[in-house]
Amino acid sequence: MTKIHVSATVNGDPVEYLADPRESLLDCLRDHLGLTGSKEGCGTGDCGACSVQLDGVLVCSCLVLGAEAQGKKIETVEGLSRGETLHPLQRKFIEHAALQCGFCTPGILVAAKALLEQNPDPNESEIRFWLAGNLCRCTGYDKIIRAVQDAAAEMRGAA
Amino acid sequence: MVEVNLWSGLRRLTDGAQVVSVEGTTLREVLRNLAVTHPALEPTLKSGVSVSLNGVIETNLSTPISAGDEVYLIHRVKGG
Amino acid sequence: MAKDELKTGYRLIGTRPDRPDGLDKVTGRARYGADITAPGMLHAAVVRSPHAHARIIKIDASKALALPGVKAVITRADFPTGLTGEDWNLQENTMAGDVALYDGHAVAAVAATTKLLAQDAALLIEVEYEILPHVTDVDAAMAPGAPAIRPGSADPSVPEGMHPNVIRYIDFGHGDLAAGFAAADLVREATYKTEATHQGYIEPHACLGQMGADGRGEMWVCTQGQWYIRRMSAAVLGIEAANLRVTPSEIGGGFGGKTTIFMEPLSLALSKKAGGRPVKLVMSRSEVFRATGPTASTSMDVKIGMKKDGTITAGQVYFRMQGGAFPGMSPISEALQCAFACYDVPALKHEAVEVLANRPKAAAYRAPGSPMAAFAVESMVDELCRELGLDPIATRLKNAARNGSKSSFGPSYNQIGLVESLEAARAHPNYAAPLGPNQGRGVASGFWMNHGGETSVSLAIGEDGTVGVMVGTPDVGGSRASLALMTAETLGIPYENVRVNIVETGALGVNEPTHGSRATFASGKAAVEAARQAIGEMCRRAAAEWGIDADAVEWKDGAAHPAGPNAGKFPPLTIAEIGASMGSTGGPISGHHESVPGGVGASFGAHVVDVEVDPETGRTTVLRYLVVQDAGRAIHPAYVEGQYQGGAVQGIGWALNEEYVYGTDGRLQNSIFLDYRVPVASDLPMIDTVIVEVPNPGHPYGVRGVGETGITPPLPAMASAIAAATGARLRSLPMSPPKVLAAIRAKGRG
Amino acid sequence: MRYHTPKSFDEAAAIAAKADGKTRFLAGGTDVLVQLRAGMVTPDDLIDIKHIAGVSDIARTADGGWRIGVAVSGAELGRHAALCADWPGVIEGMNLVGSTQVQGRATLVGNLCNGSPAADSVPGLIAAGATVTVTGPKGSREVAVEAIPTGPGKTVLAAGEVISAVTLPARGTGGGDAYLRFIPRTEMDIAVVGAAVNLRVVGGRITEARVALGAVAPTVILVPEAAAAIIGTDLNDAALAALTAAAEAAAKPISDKRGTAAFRKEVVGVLARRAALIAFARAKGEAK
Repeated sequence: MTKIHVSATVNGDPVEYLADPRESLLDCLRDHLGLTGSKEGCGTGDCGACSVQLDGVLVCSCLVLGAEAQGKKIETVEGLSRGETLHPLQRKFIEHAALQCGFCTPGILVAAKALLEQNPDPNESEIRFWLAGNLCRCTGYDKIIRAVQDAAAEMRGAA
Repeated sequence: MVEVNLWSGLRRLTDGAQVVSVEGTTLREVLRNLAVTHPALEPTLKSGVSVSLNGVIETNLSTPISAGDEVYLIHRVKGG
Repeated sequence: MAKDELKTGYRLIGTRPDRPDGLDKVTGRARYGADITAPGMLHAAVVRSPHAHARIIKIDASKALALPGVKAVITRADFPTGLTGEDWNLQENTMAGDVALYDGHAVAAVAATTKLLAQDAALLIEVEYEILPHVTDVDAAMAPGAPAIRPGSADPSVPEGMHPNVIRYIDFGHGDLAAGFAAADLVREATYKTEATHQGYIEPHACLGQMGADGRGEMWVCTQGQWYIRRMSAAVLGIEAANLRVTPSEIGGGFGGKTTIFMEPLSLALSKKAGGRPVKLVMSRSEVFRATGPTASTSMDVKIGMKKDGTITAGQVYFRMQGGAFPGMSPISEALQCAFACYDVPALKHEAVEVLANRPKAAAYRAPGSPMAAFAVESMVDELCRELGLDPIATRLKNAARNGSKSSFGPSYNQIGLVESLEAARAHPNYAAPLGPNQGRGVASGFWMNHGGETSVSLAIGEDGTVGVMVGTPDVGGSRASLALMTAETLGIPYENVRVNIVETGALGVNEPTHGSRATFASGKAAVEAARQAIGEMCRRAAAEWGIDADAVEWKDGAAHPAGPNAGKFPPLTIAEIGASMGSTGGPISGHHESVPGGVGASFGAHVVDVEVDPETGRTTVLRYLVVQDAGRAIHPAYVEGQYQGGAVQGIGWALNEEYVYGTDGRLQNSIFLDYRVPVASDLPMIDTVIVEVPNPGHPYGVRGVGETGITPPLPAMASAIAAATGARLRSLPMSPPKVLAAIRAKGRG
Repeated sequence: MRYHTPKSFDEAAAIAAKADGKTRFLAGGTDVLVQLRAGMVTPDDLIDIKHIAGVSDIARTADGGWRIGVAVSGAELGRHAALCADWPGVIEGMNLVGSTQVQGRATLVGNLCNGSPAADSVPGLIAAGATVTVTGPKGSREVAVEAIPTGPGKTVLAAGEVISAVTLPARGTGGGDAYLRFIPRTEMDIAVVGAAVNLRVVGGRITEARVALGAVAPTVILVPEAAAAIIGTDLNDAALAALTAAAEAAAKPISDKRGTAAFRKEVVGVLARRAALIAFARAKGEAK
């Protein structure tokens, strides 16, 4: 099978990879670029553990072909922090114990970041519905919602 | 003599007895003597049982035991 | 440990510091099962039976092997023969022999240079089957005429005349049952059913195995217990345990489902056949649902007698549970032990049978057996309370198991916190919140016995006085934090100065997995003992330095001090000073403790839930949810709350929508998260928690395990809340909208 | 599998017409990739139509309707205030498809061409009287949405044909539409039942209506009897009861893992009634 040469930007860095046309963007991130922060929990777009932003849009990277990323900007969990400085969401997730096993955490952080970019002051219901595509089996979501609310409040204060 | 309560699965190995009296001053002795008086129990005892001594799971075989202590052999249950 | 030592004035215990692995887990750096790679790595794929029950006539891998890049194909023929007992069952489940026993049963596996190539090759492996009759429902499996799945596998406990699929029977009880029921004002009996559910951890099983022709191997794997993986894999492959080194990755959830092997030995067998190249094997979600270990499904008869004042006079249960096509996997003992554990009842009879069916080999799932038992018994208690007009919490308090009372399964209870939990639930504002139309409140209590288990922990003092702790229990929900807190508390040093490492099988004695709510209890108890041992040695070093008796040295606030004025006047020697000089004072200082800790503290809890049911569609919305549970002592309260909340939500999912759906062809129909409906964020309210602390005298800091009990009460509490909201009692889980609507309609007609 | 990125619909249709194996068009990919992953469908030719000019546009038509490009995602539709004001029922149907992540990719046409009787965006489109432009080797034609699906997973599209745009009619005055679906959870499920109602109110009475039902037949169905039950009424209790009965009567559901036939039949009437009330309120300007 002929592979496709793809040039894209991941977390601000130019990257290139050869994608089998059947490979998902998630496969390419994990297997070709070594970015294993995005997780595969289902492969069917039902769990959100592979969430990334594609040209700013929140998507499941398991539902995007690697080949489709040509020329696109991709942001993953690995791009959330700036050097040693964590994103407020990352700090608040640790502070609020909003993770147990941590496997869903990268996807939830990316999804929550996308939410706060378009709605800096979401209420509980808005957060819950936005994150409905991110399954967490450990926490019962309670502490995740609180962490997102707290991070949003801090980011509003900082802005 | 120490009265040892058995869980139901062991009863068919003790001719139906649910409580058996055994000599012994430590948990180790009691379990050893149990295997002697009821040889059919030996494989089960060897493969591991939990012992409840006066309501507390006891794992130290040297723990002293005397008549009047409540001793239960219970199925070893682990969990998720 | 004397009770008065269970003080509350701790420096660190009960605080909520950041977890040590938090940074790795929020940055994507933490390495889970599928994140591990090795040079020269191959990828594997598994061929699975599409039939629920079928004889394997022929497997032809020639087309697969002809593909360039395909390095090895294995079938059962590549495994050693002659295994017995559970080892044989494990091997049989890893790879089918003559007969595929369930939809998803592995029949062959292939390793190739890429993931896609392995998948392509798997499709080219041709398997010829002779389809056999199958049965998947527990009641159907023991009915006359049901196909016998493994004739002759029943143990002698099974009464004569039962179907050969019934393979184990247990019973126990006490008191005069007939007199008990005769003394009741109201006796009710009913049958309850629960469908199989899955742990639903978000991380699929993944491993990377490497094994050479010499039978020496290594494995990196997501698991709750690396020694279990080692022992079971070695048994299945016929190699020596010591020749297999198993390193646990970070684990993306387990809940009991990662305490055993499913496909792990396949990676080793493929690696060996492929000349020792490492082989990575990652399950798809569909494989996880079809071929790992869901719960048993159950059918349960319950009969309870109650007086008008709420006194329970007698109880009787008969549970039927199927845990797949393999013996020993239905938690019938556990279910019976839990059934009436919350009650002090004068007469009880428990019976249960284990039944085989053409389903995957069940595994543990959070308090295995307890949620089903609670669904049956707690629902019936609620039915009686409702009929007699009694308050459900007052009734539970009236009959509650207490310190010293004889448990329903025999031994007396030591220090337990059921009464305290029920009282806290009753006092909580949620229990008095006003309810609107179509809304209802449900209450249930729950129990898990908890577990100690084989435990080995080492601890070493660093040259700067910081401390490394080696433990064998993978961190599924913050146990690194709780273990670091207890170690630092004991040593009198800052939390940040302790690093807890989860180590591989070569680094410690055998440890049981993180299961049975044991990590913080058992590894914690051992870590404290190891720290005390190191303190003893540090005191001896200080004594030698000062030229006094070791007995005259005491340890406090992270330093050795002369124990009182008679010991002499010396400035304290801090752990950092002792660490810095230990090379010249006798060598490295460490502590080690290994045991099978006794003194396990039983766990009780009480839940209160309010729901609203749409009377036109049968859809249930959870309005508020309260979890009250005795933690003994909450070491890191945030992660204790997390266990309560997570357990409750898994229970809510089990109650409302989660179920294994089999077609008439015996195939699992809902093997993806789209159709296996775990709760999503928008399904839930905040989960309120109350941590009750009745310290466990069997642990130096009073800990009792908190991981499991929380999944137990939601099943009956939700059923009782729905009954309160609609007047319709559902005795079959899940209470999905079609069933709720049908029950509402049936009530209208009846 | 070959991956193509044609620059025009004619080119896309030509690739598809020439292909001799399995062909799939890729827009949002939220169904195609799932099928690929599950090994259900591995196309020989995958034709990504997102590189075609105009596929991401939402434009007013000359008569005041809307022309929607085939790669416009659900999220983009939901952000388009004027479109949402005209056709809230259509958009809420589309926005119920999948998660936030899926909304970032999934499209109306993808949802339609997947051929599922449970597709959430289709009842709203049918009730609205939407059409699609079908482009093939012989040129383009306009087809009513209800004529596209022919059975579960099947459409009327011939080999080499591709849908190149969706057109919604002009809303006009006094119009309102609504879509409701039933799922056991609050999100992430496939509809067990769906119902869309589109109507026009003049002087307090319904003058026009279309009712479409999902997941109660092999395809989404347009139910003229249900519409007739409310046309000419002020949606009083009798009209609602007639609507409910007509919807139930039209439903020919099956029992499957997602719900029983009896449940679907009963709930489709409930949803039709509830959707009609919302559409009616919207038509009168009493609800958004």
